[in-house]
Amino acid sequence: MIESLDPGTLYPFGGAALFALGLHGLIRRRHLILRILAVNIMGSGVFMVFLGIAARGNAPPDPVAQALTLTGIVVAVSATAFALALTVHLARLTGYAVLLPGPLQTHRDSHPDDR
Amino acid sequence: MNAFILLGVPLLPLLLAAALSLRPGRAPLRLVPWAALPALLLAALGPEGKQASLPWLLTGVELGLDPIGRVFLALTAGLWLAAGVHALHERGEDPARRRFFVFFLLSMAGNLGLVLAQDAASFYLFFSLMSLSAWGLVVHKRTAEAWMAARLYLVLSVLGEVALFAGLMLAIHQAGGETTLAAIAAARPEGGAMVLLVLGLGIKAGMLGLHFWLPLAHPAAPIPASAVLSGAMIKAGLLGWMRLLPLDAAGHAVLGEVLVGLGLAAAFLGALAGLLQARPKTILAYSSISQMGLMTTGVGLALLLPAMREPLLFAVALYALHHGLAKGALFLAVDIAGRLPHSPAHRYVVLGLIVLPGLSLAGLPFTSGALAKDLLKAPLTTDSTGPVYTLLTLAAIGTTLLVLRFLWRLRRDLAPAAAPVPTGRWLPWALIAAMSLVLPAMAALTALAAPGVPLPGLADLSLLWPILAGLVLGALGGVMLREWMAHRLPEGDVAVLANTLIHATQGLYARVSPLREIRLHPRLRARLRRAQRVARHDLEWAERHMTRWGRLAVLFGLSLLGLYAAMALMP
Amino acid sequence: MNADGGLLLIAILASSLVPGLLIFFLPEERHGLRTLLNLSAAGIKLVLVGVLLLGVQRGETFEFGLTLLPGVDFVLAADALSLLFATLSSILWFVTTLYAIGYLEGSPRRSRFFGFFSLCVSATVGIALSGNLITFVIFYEILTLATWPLVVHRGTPEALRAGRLYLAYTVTSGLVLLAAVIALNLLAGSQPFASGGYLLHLPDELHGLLQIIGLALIAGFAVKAALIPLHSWLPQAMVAPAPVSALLHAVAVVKAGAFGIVRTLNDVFGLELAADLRLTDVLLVLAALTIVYGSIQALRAQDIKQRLAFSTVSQVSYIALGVAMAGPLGVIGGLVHLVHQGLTKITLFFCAGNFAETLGIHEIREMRGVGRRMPLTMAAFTVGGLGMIGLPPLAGFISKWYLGLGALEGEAAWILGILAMSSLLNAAYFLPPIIAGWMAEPEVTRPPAHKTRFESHWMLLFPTLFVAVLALLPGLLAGLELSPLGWVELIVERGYVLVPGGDMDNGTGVSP
Amino acid sequence: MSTASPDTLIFATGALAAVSLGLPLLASAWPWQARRIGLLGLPLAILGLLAAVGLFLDAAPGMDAPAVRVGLGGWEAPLGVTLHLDGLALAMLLLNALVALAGSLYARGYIHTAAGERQFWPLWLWLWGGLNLLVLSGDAFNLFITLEIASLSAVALVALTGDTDAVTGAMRYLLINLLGSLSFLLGAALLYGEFGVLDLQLLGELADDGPTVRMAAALMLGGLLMKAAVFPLHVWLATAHASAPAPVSGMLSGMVVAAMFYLILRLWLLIFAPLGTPALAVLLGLLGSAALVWGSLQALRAPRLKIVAAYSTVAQMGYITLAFPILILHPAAWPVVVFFAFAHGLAKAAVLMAAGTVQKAAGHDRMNALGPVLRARGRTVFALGLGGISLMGLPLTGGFLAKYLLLEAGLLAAADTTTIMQVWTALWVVMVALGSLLATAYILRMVAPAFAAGERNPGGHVSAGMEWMPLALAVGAAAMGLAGASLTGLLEHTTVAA
Repeated sequence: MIESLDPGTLYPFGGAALFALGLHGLIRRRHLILRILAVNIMGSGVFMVFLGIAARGNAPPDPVAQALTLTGIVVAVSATAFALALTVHLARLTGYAVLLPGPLQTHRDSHPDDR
Repeated sequence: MNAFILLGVPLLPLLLAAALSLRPGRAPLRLVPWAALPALLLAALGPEGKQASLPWLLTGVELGLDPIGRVFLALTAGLWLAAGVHALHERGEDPARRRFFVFFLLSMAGNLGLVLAQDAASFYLFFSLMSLSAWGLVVHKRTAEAWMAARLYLVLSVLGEVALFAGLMLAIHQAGGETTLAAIAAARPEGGAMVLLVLGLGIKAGMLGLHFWLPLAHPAAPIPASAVLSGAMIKAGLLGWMRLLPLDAAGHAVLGEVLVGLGLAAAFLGALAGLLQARPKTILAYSSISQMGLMTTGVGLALLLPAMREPLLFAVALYALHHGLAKGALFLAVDIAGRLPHSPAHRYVVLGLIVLPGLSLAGLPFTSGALAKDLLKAPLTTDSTGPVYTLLTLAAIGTTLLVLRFLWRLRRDLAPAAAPVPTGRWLPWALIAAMSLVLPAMAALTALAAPGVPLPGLADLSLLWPILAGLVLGALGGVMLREWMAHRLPEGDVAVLANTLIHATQGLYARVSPLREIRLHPRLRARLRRAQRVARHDLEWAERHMTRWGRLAVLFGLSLLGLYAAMALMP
Repeated sequence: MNADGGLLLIAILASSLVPGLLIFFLPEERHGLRTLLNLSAAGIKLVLVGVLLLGVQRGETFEFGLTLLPGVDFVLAADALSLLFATLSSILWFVTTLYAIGYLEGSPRRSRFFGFFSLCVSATVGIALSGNLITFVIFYEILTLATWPLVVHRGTPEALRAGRLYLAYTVTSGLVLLAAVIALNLLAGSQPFASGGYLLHLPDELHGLLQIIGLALIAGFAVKAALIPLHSWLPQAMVAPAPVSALLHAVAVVKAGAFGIVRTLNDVFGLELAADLRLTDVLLVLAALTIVYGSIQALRAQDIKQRLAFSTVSQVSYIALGVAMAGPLGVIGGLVHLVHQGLTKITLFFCAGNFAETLGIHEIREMRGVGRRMPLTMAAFTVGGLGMIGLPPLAGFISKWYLGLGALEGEAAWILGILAMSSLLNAAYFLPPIIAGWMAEPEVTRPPAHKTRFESHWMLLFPTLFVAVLALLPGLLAGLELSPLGWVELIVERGYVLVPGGDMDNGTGVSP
Repeated sequence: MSTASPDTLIFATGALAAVSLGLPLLASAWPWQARRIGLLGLPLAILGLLAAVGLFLDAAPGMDAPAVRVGLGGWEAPLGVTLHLDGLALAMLLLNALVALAGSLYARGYIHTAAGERQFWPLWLWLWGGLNLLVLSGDAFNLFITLEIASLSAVALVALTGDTDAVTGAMRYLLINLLGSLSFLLGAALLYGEFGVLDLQLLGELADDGPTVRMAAALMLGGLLMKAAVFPLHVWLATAHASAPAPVSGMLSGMVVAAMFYLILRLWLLIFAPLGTPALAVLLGLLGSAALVWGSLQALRAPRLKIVAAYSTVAQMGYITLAFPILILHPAAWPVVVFFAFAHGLAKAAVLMAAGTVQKAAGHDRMNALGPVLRARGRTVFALGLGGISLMGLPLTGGFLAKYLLLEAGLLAAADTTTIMQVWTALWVVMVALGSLLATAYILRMVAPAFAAGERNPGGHVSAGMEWMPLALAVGAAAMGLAGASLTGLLEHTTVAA
């Protein structure tokens, strides 16, 4: 029981769970902000897996994985910033912070639940 | 050098025809008949067996002049010359005379070339040139009757040509690729080749069963054209037989019997059908069919009695010469009859010259007919061909009756000439009519000069009694059977059947056309278009449906699982 | 591979490709320069092909190679057979360019027309000069691409529909061909054309596969050769302007298909192997059916160009028939018909174009009495028509003559029957227009569109007459050395492994 | 020139990486000079690249390992970030350079507002730089980083016009990219967790076919397939294209999608090849065939020219997906993927830029109203047609060579496998043939109005660059037909897992 709580195994499984949770959120939620949050959750899930790997065994945590996680976080932050900027711009343009279906159909039937 | 002389004979009329059609203005019409002069000179003076091979022309053309060829050349050249001069005047004021003379020259070239041709390709070339351009002569007057006759003539001559082509192909194959006529004949064409050759040439020779275009074509064509058609052109079929059929030492019993049978049947039936005709030119047409029957019998006999083939073939050739000239004279006579001279003395001479070729046909002693019939019957003394001998003499009765019928029908058209008849119109006719006497005289002179040649029995009894019997029957027939003679046999007898056949096929073809190009049924095409529209709409809906973000993420999840499953779980 | 030889081949190709590309970028109103470019290109090509002709006759070899991919090389080579087709297309291109200039006077989009026209010819000559099967298929497809814009040149909805149909047929055939060529390449490696075929060394159990490949190749080429049932694009493509249907649909495109079949049977499989695989029998039956079917359909067609199109469908199968007979005489007949049919058919199409352009005649019915007003064109039509029927001394007769002998040499007398029947049918649909043209009274007298010194625009009339003479000469002077027949006999002597039992009439049934 | 010693090659690789990073940085620093930097820098970079290719081809035979490996900052493989230059990388760099150069010259005329230029050029150089680095990078994490750079700059370029459609399309594309990158990262993490090393070559040696490697493969391939717009996950491509500026959609369809397939191929050759089970072959085959048919049908239906081109990309990507099942059976045929990427890249960029020119001239790109403009602009239609011919795979174009190789590989693969796989492979071959038929249909739909009769008006003014660049690219795609042998030669020096 104890070993199962050891960070080497707990974090990877926790990370995987977070990844799946984030994916589910991405599917269910329609509001863009919530979708960006879901993506961040998935990101943090991946970073937890990395940290879990770094903390395996009782040796001091492996520095490479930590470096990678830091870089990953930096990338995630910049991507989220960009996404938020786009959402704000979209909200200013369309009044909704929701993805309207693309210009595929000829006429503009922007049906609300058709996001 | 001689190659170009021989080639020149058929080439001259061709060049003249080209000149005529290209420069309509200055009509070199005067020269038209004289295009046949070199051929006549060649026939008279040309040295024996002159071979001229032109490898570069077509598939290697061989031209040459053998004894039989010489006789046919003399006949063809002489008749075309006479008919040409006559046509100059007869067609004098016809507006479309230029077109008539172009076709006239083309047929002449074909006919002359045909006689000289020694190889299959050139024989077929000249044969089809003659056949097709003769169509132009038949249709010249462009009356309804002329169109109908010409169409039948064209259908039959095209069939004849294709049959001849196929026959030549088979024969050449059997001769191992050799294309000269001599080699083909030597290789004795068998089975399909022989049948096709006989039929192909038979159509042109007016063989029984394939003869029905003749009685329609002759009355439709202008007089000089039908003179040449009947006198020289149908002889081409006969010459073709003599060149291609296996007339060598072995002969061919079966073919011989068939030809003799067909020949005699044609002789009698032709005469009978001729009697029931009204127009003089149709009667002469049937007389040609009957006379060609006799010549076919001659060829048949040459096949049956290979020992006697040289004299028989020479006899057939001479018979063809005699018949050609006599028939040509009779055809021209139809025109002359309408333009008799005023002074009684001249009129009697003209009437005499009209009657002379007819009697010569019947075989009157001291005429070319007697000479030809005697030569034809001389080799038949042996008993094996007994019945043929008697039948030949009986045929003379038929011919006499036919000639009397012709003269009787011609009597109604006799009329004094309205305008003075130019010499060019009556002279050629008079010359070839006189040949009926000149020929036997020449034959007698050559017999006296050269001891080897036997004196021709010009006054044989067997020639005389058929004519007398014919005269008696004619007189009786004229009195008693007037009403029987009244009802007419439709001209060309079997032709009526052939025409209906042609109409039927055209009608059938137009109505029943299973082979229409596959066109989609309009209803089917409409349904197809609607299906397209529906598909277009569904595609757009499906695409928009997939674009919804939620579904995309689900699809992503599914594809991740699918990939993992494919890699991990499957074998 | 001598370098200068290869250069000559490239020069021949470039002589129509480069001017073509230049013409594309020529503004529409520069008529003089365009005509100059066109005619000089055609002239140069004619001269170069002439040089090549003499070279090949002397027995020199010309070759040009380029590897596209490892195991796939683009080879140009000139042997006697390729010269036959190359000479035909370059001569006829010169004449048709003149005709097209006259025909399209005053019509729009001529730069585009002549651009694609030159591309077509370079593709055709490419097909003639290709040294192996992959190069052949490459040019075969380029020909499709170059001819499509010409078919739809007029831009009418029917033209576009015909274009779609044409593209559907030819692209599919291209795919089938490509698959077959790749399979062959895998089996036997990238081999150049070798008379007598290069598949003889393959083991016997591969014969089943070779049969499938062979049938695929024949089917692929049959589309362009308009064999049954893949022919229906040709009558539809008659919507194209007259010079296109004359040069391309009667000569270049259709011949490319027939030439493909000849190359496949002779230089890929070799006649012997083709006979063992029964490819020749399949082709024989197919060609015979097409001959009869084409003629029957031609009999029904009322539009002149439709009738000529169906006649082309029937006549091109003569070539396939000839080659499929596998005997030397049959092959001679087939190959020589490749040239004769081209010459005769282009005459007929030029005449049809003349009638349409000068008097607005499109139907056979309207041809009554046309001989009086356009005698020279009618004379050319008559020469063409009689040539098609196969009457001596025209070119058609010579090929029919050798095909007949070839049929009997291969102990297949029924083919002679087919030839005879086809001649009858040809007569049935060519004689009526000729008769109506000369003899019949014209129904309605229509004054010619624009007064010209001759009966029609000189640029339309002189090519027609020139080509009519060309349709007469090969028949008349067939015995000459440089006549099509003489050249084909040179091909057969030089190239063919003759099926035993077939003896040449001049006794030179020699294997290579 | 004597054979270049290995260290000059190392210098060349480093230089390439430096330039790919340096130019975008420079452009971002001075945005108002960005246009000049781009127009001067790109040609120089390309000259350098050509020199590098020359050097590489001379030296390659001499070197034992086919690739040039450079540890950045002196840190060697297991720890440091390594650059990996081999034949495959050079080919992709070449393609990148060609399309980028053409796009830049085209963009010169296309974007002429000062603001537009200030925004466009930096992002354009970042996209080009990102793709170059992606091709050069040799370890999994570095791939993730460069993937992000390229994707984010692509999304930004799509959103450039700023109207609702563009931003919506960009947003959707961004979410797709994030999803794909994260799953790629998770895959990389699992690999690192299992083997403790991130360098691809070392991973190639260590990798067995355990469950974690399969999971990592599924995640990484799934992410990349989505970013490569393969069938079920292709919807973002059409919306992204609909409103993106022409050079961007040219680069997007031509290069970004092809780079994703490059990545899949690289991972496949080095690590995931042993995982190629028949079931995977069938799955990928089905996906590919579905992409071919669906993309073509949508292209036949799409109302606008640029969307037809977009769906044509989806269809053509189906071809590459179809190549993988054949690779599983016949591994030696992997250059097919590069040939397709190359041919499609050039041809599709030409078609999209031509479409851009037509849209600029006509003011819209509704297919049924483009007749007059198409009829008036012969050069653009010729580019459209020539590019289309390469997409159809008709002779003497790049597409033809690619189709030839694919069919050849298919027939070879069908020759020596179990009967079931033979049936499947035969199906793939038939689908390839069907694909080029469908391609003919939708290319004809684009080109046919130009040949229909009707009035012509050239529409608005279009700069010379926009007239000639599509034609140049189309001619390039056609000329590639003659350059097949040299491309194969280049690809021979590629590291393939033992």
